Amino acid sequence: MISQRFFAAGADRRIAITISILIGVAVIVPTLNIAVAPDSAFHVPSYLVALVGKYLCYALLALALDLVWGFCGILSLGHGAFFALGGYAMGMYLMRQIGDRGVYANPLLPDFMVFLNWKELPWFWHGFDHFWFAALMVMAVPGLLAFVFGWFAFRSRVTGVYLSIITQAMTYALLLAFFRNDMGFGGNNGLTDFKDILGFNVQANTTRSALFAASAATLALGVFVTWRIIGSRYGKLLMAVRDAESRTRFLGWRAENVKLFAFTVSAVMAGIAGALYVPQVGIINPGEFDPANSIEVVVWAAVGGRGTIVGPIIGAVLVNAGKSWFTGALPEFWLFALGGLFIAVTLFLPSGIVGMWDSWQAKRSGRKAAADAADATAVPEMAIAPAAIVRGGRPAAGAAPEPQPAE
Amino acid sequence: MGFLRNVVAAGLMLAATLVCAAADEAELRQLVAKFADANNFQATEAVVRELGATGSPAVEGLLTALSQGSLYVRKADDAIFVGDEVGPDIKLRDPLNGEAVGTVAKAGLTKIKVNNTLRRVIRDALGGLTLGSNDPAVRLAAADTMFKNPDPATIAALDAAIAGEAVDSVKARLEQARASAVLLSDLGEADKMAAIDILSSRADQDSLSQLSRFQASAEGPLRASAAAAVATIDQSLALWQVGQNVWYGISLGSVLLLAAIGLAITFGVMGVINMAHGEMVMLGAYTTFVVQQVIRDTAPGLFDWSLAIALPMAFLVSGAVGLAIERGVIRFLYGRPLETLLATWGVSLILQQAVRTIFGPTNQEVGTPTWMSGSFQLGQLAITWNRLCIVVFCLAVFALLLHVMKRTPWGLQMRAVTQNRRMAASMGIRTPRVDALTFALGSGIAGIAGVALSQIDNVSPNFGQGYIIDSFMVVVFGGVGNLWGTFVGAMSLGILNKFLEPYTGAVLGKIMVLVLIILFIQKRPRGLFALKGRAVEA
Amino acid sequence: MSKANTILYLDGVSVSFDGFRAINNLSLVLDKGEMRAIIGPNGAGKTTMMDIVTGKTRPDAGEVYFDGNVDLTRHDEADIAMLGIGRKFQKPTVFENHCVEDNLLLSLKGPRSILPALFSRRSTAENKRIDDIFDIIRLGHRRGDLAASLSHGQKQWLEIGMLLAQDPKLLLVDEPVAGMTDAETEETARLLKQIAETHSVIVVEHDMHFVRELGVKVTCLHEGSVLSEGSLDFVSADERVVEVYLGR
Amino acid sequence: DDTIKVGVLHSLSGTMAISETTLKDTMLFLIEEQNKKGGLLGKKLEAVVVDPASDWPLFAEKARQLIEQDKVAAVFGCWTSSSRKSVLPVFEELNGLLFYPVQYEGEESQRNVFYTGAAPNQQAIPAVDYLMSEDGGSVKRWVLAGTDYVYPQTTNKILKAYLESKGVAGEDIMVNYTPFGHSDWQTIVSDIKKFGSAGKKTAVVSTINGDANVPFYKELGNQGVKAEDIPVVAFSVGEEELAGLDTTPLVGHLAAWNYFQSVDAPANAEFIDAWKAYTKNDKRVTNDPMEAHVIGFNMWVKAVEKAATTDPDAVIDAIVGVSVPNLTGGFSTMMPNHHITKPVLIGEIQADGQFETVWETPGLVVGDEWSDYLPDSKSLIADWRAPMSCGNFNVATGKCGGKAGTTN
Amino acid sequence: MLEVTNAILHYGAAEALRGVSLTAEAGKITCVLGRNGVGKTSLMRSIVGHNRLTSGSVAFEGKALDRSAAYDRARSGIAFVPQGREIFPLLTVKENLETGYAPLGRADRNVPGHVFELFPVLRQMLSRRGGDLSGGQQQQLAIGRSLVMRPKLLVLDEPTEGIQPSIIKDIGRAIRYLRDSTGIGVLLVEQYLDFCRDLADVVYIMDRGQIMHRGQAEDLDNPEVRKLIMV
Ligand SMILES: Nc1ncnc2c1ncn2[C@@H]1O[C@H](COP(=O)(O)OP(=O)(O)OP(=O)(O)O)[C@@H](O)[C@H]1O
Ligand SMILES: Nc1ncnc2c1ncn2[C@@H]1O[C@H](COP(=O)(O)OP(=O)(O)OP(=O)(O)O)[C@@H](O)[C@H]1O
Ligand SMILES: NC(N)=O
Ligand SMILES: [Mg+2]
Ligand SMILES: [Mg+2]
Repeated sequence: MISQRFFAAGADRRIAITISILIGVAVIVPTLNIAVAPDSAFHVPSYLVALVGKYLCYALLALALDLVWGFCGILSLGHGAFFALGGYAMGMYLMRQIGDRGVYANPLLPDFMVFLNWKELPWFWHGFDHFWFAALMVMAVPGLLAFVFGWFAFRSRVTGVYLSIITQAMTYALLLAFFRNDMGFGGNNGLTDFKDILGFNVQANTTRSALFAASAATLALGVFVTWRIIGSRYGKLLMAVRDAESRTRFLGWRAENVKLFAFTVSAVMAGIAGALYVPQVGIINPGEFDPANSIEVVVWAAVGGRGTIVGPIIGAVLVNAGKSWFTGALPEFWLFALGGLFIAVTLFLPSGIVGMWDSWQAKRSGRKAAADAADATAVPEMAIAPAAIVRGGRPAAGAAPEPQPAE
Repeated sequence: MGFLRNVVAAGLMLAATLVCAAADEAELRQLVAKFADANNFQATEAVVRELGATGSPAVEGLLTALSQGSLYVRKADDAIFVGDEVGPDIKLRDPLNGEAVGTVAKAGLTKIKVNNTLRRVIRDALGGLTLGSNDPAVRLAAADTMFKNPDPATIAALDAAIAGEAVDSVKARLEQARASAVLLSDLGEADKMAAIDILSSRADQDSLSQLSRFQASAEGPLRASAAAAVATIDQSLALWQVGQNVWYGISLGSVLLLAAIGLAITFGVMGVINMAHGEMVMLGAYTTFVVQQVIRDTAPGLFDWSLAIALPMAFLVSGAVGLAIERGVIRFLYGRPLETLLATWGVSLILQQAVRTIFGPTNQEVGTPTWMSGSFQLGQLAITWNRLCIVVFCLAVFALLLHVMKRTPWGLQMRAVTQNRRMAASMGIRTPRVDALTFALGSGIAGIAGVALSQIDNVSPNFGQGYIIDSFMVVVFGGVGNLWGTFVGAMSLGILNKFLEPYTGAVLGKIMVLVLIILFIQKRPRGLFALKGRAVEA
Repeated sequence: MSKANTILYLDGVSVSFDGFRAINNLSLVLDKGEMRAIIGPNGAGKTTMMDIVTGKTRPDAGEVYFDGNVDLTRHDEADIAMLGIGRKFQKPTVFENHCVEDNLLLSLKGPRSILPALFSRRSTAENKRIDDIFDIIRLGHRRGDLAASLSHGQKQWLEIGMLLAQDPKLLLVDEPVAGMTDAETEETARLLKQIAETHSVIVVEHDMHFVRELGVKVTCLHEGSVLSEGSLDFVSADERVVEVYLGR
Repeated sequence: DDTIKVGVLHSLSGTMAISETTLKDTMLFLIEEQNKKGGLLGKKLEAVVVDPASDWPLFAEKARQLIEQDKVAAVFGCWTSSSRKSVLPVFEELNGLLFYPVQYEGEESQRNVFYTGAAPNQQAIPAVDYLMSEDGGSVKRWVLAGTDYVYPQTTNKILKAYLESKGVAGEDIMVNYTPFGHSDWQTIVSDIKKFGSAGKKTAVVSTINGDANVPFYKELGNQGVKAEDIPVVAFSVGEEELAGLDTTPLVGHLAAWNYFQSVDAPANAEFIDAWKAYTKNDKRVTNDPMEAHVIGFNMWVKAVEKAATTDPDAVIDAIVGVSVPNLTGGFSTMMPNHHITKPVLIGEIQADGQFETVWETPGLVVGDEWSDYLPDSKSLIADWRAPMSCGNFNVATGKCGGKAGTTN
Repeated sequence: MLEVTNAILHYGAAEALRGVSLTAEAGKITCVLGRNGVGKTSLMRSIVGHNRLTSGSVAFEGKALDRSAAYDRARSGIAFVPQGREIFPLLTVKENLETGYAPLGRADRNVPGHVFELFPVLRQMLSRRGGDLSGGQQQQLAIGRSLVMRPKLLVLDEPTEGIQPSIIKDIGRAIRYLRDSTGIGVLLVEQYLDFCRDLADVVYIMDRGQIMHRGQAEDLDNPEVRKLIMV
């Protein structure tokens, strides 16, 4: 079984497989959607393309969160805000692309502004008619917010739940702010009714497929970047900060900078995820800032396996697929199913799906090693590792002592 | 409110029957009969005015009944009656002397419709009529009505009433009512000067607006003196405004504290990131609903006691659910606080949906006992009884909890267990029991908070969601694990909010509070009442 | 007193916690290249003194200078560590989720900014250094194990290893032999003496055999200030030291 | 096959479940009734219920699923404008049909959507007219209180323009916005009291949404703001919201809708009885959005029968001009702008939680999608009949607004 | 009074105890010695119930403890002073001591006088938070706390670590005093050889998860035995 080999693989191999799968999906799914006749068994309906494309964006968001939460112990309850900001930046570009095709046919102002009687484009909307500018903002706005926020918070040594709660306060404040019509982002209706992206109709199948491919490829890139970060000395440092922040300071490391870098990178990743998400779902509104959304992201990562690279991806896809399916199949009872799933995961898969798999593997190989060692007569010392350690990767979860809790 | 109204109405009835004989009854009956022909609001209004103009106390009862929508026309003969609904039937009384006349099916009657304009006209008419009532409270109410609707034509009547008034407080109000009428009259400057003095001594919003309106139209010394009075009142009101904001802040703070206090235990003390906390509050609110429902069905007389009955019930219900959650899920997660977030999030979804399935998605009506309805005046502060009760209740719960945590062995064991579960066990503390009971206590407290909060918010499956973020904010802002921190945190956030709100509006105010929390945490990274020193870093 | 040629210079340092004076007008001078043993009753302020030097605790009053002219009160922990002060904690604190080797790797002397950490690869010099340290701390057979799975004494050794990896100018060593066997204690003493040939060292210990083994000047703290100072024999002959510390 | 699927897209969980669940039940009820009558075009109707969970992007996903996967013939759903905005592109792209049953801010007309709730001119403006009239108390001073989002903001914008056109001074209008789910109304209610004590007759126009209403009314009651003194007229408070309240202190406060449960009409009595029987609950109330679904559903049925197919294009063509009885005793007609004609009723809250109609428009009011009180929409009209077939025709320029190229 | 038979303990796949058998008797001081990482702490923690044995058994006063939880073991009279102190950092010194009341009857709920005699510093610091104390003070608190429970068996894991010499002497005296006056059993893990030799009635030496030697305190002077604890 592929999945067998996949899960059993060492960290590096697993990453390679994940990236290949993502690239493969990026190529195959659009092909099956566009090039295969709709009545063929191999045809992938557009409905699925859009759906899975959305999941991939969520997966990137979950991966971004895991970079700070899983590897650096920063439980951000406000990552939805970075996602939403990236989404808004993209949404603003898409709004500007509507041009005079809006309902009021105003060439400059988006409909909601006309309709609220605005006379000119607010300053912060300038530049968004260029894709490159929007693309820059997709990364710069969340990145900058994360940088400023993190700069203050980490310097003041805000940690644990205190940090979690102020990130939540941040996204909540943004939620309220973006709800206001006066903010100039379309109030609670948000930005919608998009027409073109880079000159292509967003509703066209080909565009949708292209966006899907872009999402898959970006996720693959995200996996690669995260993997490189985690594998580097900085990655080890990141985990050291997670486990014993003050100790790293006494070794001369600036823990605040370590965290700030990860937090900013993560925010940028979340922003990109948001930017890819918006053209695929066709709307961005303040609901994305809802603190509950950010908590859900945490839940995805936890379900898949915190502190692993593949875990959050699996978690995001699984939980969201479950949600899509349950809300259709059991519209009145799906919350029981979803709630039950979360409880079951914590009880039976305490380190998430991937984490559990790892520790199960570790136990197995550990036992095998122990058995081998027992055969060898001269055991120098307690030479057997308590848990198989993946060199350069993360130690096996489960057997490993828990990282410092958020508080 | 309704209760109060009934009392007043009954009093009026009595007064009416006593003096009825004096009025020319036949004439009144003729007037009353006109209601039958009045088929629109204007016509009805005209009849009311005519009745009011008779000055006969005998019509008080029927006017009151009219404003309450219980005046009927019998279809058979166009006769007018006051009616009391009894199931599908209506018990009829004579409109003037209140004698029972019999019972008729609803279909046989037409209700005389009222609207707000009409209600106001009736109230004004009653105000004139009840000036001579035997009950000082009624006279007081009449004086207030006349004060709010000043009419120079009433000066004479007021003069007479003042002359005959024995109760000082009522007399003062009558004089104020007279003064307000004087300002609109064409009396001389001296009278008006005196009136300005009287009004400025009242120093409330109403006298302020009357004086400023007068000031706008007055000239010369009157204008100056009115302006001076306006300025004084403004000043005193500004002070009261501060007091009012403080009070609103305290009462909002109490709500926050009540919502957060259970979390201060489950999260603050035990370290469980309890996302199902809001649902524990919700269960308390639904328990209140069920208790009230049972009382309504079986013993309506006990309704005023419903909250007292609901409190222990809610504590038990939420506590039991909390116990079940702890035994079923949380106990497997100690030492892994982050996973409690995931599991309790799941629990929260399930509880919400369970309530939705059982009770339906819509709001449930939780009534307010009469003793908690309405408001009373403290100087220029209008203090509503339900808020006052919540403040007092919240302080009581807080004091009790503080006692349990700090002064009982159980409290000590709770804290020991959460700080080092393994070592606590080695000290002979039965950790599972302490865990279970602590979580149950936190949940139970959340439940009784739900009883209180059901009085001000809508009881729906989302009830708890509305409080969860604020609760975490309060606990964290105050400093996790510190009950006093939670207390001070809730109160200061409440007061801050209420001082910002008038300037920024509710939305910006809330945003600013959030931003201030973020900034504050930079200054004190471990909350308001941060624990310092090695003990924390260890 | 001149600060020149001192590696550490404390003068009139005081600090109190909630009104309790943990350090009281403490003055202490350590010359470059010197090794000093500090003893004193539990709660005398030894660890607090190290906290002050490493920037963990800010003194309420007094001067703290490093290397003659660097005012340590103006620097934070990371700065101070980069200046060349390393510390071993009383309670061993290691990165439990890292393997033993990575604990050392993160401690190795070198640049401490993000970008190099992101892109640097391990050099052969670094490998050699790590191997050397493993030889000293005798944990080579456990280099791949999680630090969390070490026993208490092994963690002590690992901390010493991390301190060595930092290669600081001044080493602050808090109770290095607590929980070690007598043989290991002697081993540690030898190691410290060897280090002291090229570094300045402050050692805090309650183990008098060990202190004697070191054979250096001893300072006895009591209630936050110096009670007695001199050779071990001198200090242990001091009645007050016997009274409050050594016991009869 | 032999069924026609009908999509029901209402939140059954999350914040909006409180309002939308009833609409889902209404749809199931209507479909069952229709099937009892023999279905449609000889086929049985089958409801496909999904739960978009008050999550706007999920609305779009579910809409897509309903149309593409389940191949429903029409969708009845959405409540908030955000959810509608979120699904609009989907309906446009996949050429589905959406019946939207809730009062909204207007400024929209889309080929695939039928707006069976009130536009601002079918609710807000008549309500203000009433309050300005002698019957309504000749109100001179206005508090426009709403939840801080698009529907209240737009409605208030329209109202403000309207009031000013009627000579109300700026200082006599107080606008106040609160966050969603606002529950501490002490300051605002006391501000309203203060604003109302200036001697001029004052009224509150409330566009406060959903959950926030109960605490608002509780505070009004407790602070003793009486309807005779300062009436509150609400656009989002119906029978369902009042069911969670003790209304005794609120008697006389007002709401403006196109339907009340208390309306004395045979069609209504029949509907209420059938509804109570269907839900097996004697206490279940009915409300305005339910009536909108009744009207919308019947219109769709009639249009499908007329077109003899459920094909969206055919139905879109057939439905304009279709008239069906509403529950207030008259007929509602689907207009070319995809809005319908409705009577406007003002009701006073009664002690039993019902409304008593105190005023109604003499005739039916046509939903005005583009407000006449906003400068940029003044000259727009919508007409989805051929040949114009345009949702935003500019009568000034004689051109079909921005969508000229994309309408099909 | 305490009997460990053939205890085997695994951490994951690693075997930390490989069939350890040991007895500790009332009125006697039993000392366990051994190099770093040989499993002393693991053994103690298995006895008090912090680790669950893979196999083998622990019996106290004739009753098997294998299935009972740590708190039941404590309630049956085993008090534990762990390596690393593990005081409750946010409780005051007084409260730390009072946690020992849990297994006691109402009448016994007081701090025995000898605790303060032994560790006078604790009396001065009653209202300070445990976590703020210095390392040695914490160690003293941990020992004092265990005495509050009036144990029948006192399990001490390197109790002298970080404690000033004079107090080490006091602790030695106190342990002896407790043994002689109340007849409790003491199970002591130590690295500090002199301390051990002075106190021990019985000595066990461990290596690599096994007991290598059982004997008397005097055995420690035997170079053969000494070699077992040398590097
Ligand atoms: N944050 C704090 N709050 C209160 N008291 C403190 C704090 N930190 C240290 N102290 C007190 O200061 C004194 C000095 O403590 P310190 O840890 O420096 O002692 P030490 O000399 O290292 O002792 P030991 O030999 O036991 O390690 C102790 O009495 C301790 O209780
Ligand atoms: N939590 C753990 N997980 C995995 N291995 C562990 C764990 N704790 C201890 N070990 C291993 O078990 C062995 C025995 O450890 P233990 O702590 O019992 O030693 P010790 O004799 O008490 O040593 P010391 O004198 O250093 O305290 C050691 O090799 C250690 O590495
Ligand atoms: N359309 C509304 N009420 O949001
Ligand atoms: Mg110390
Ligand atoms: Mg040990």
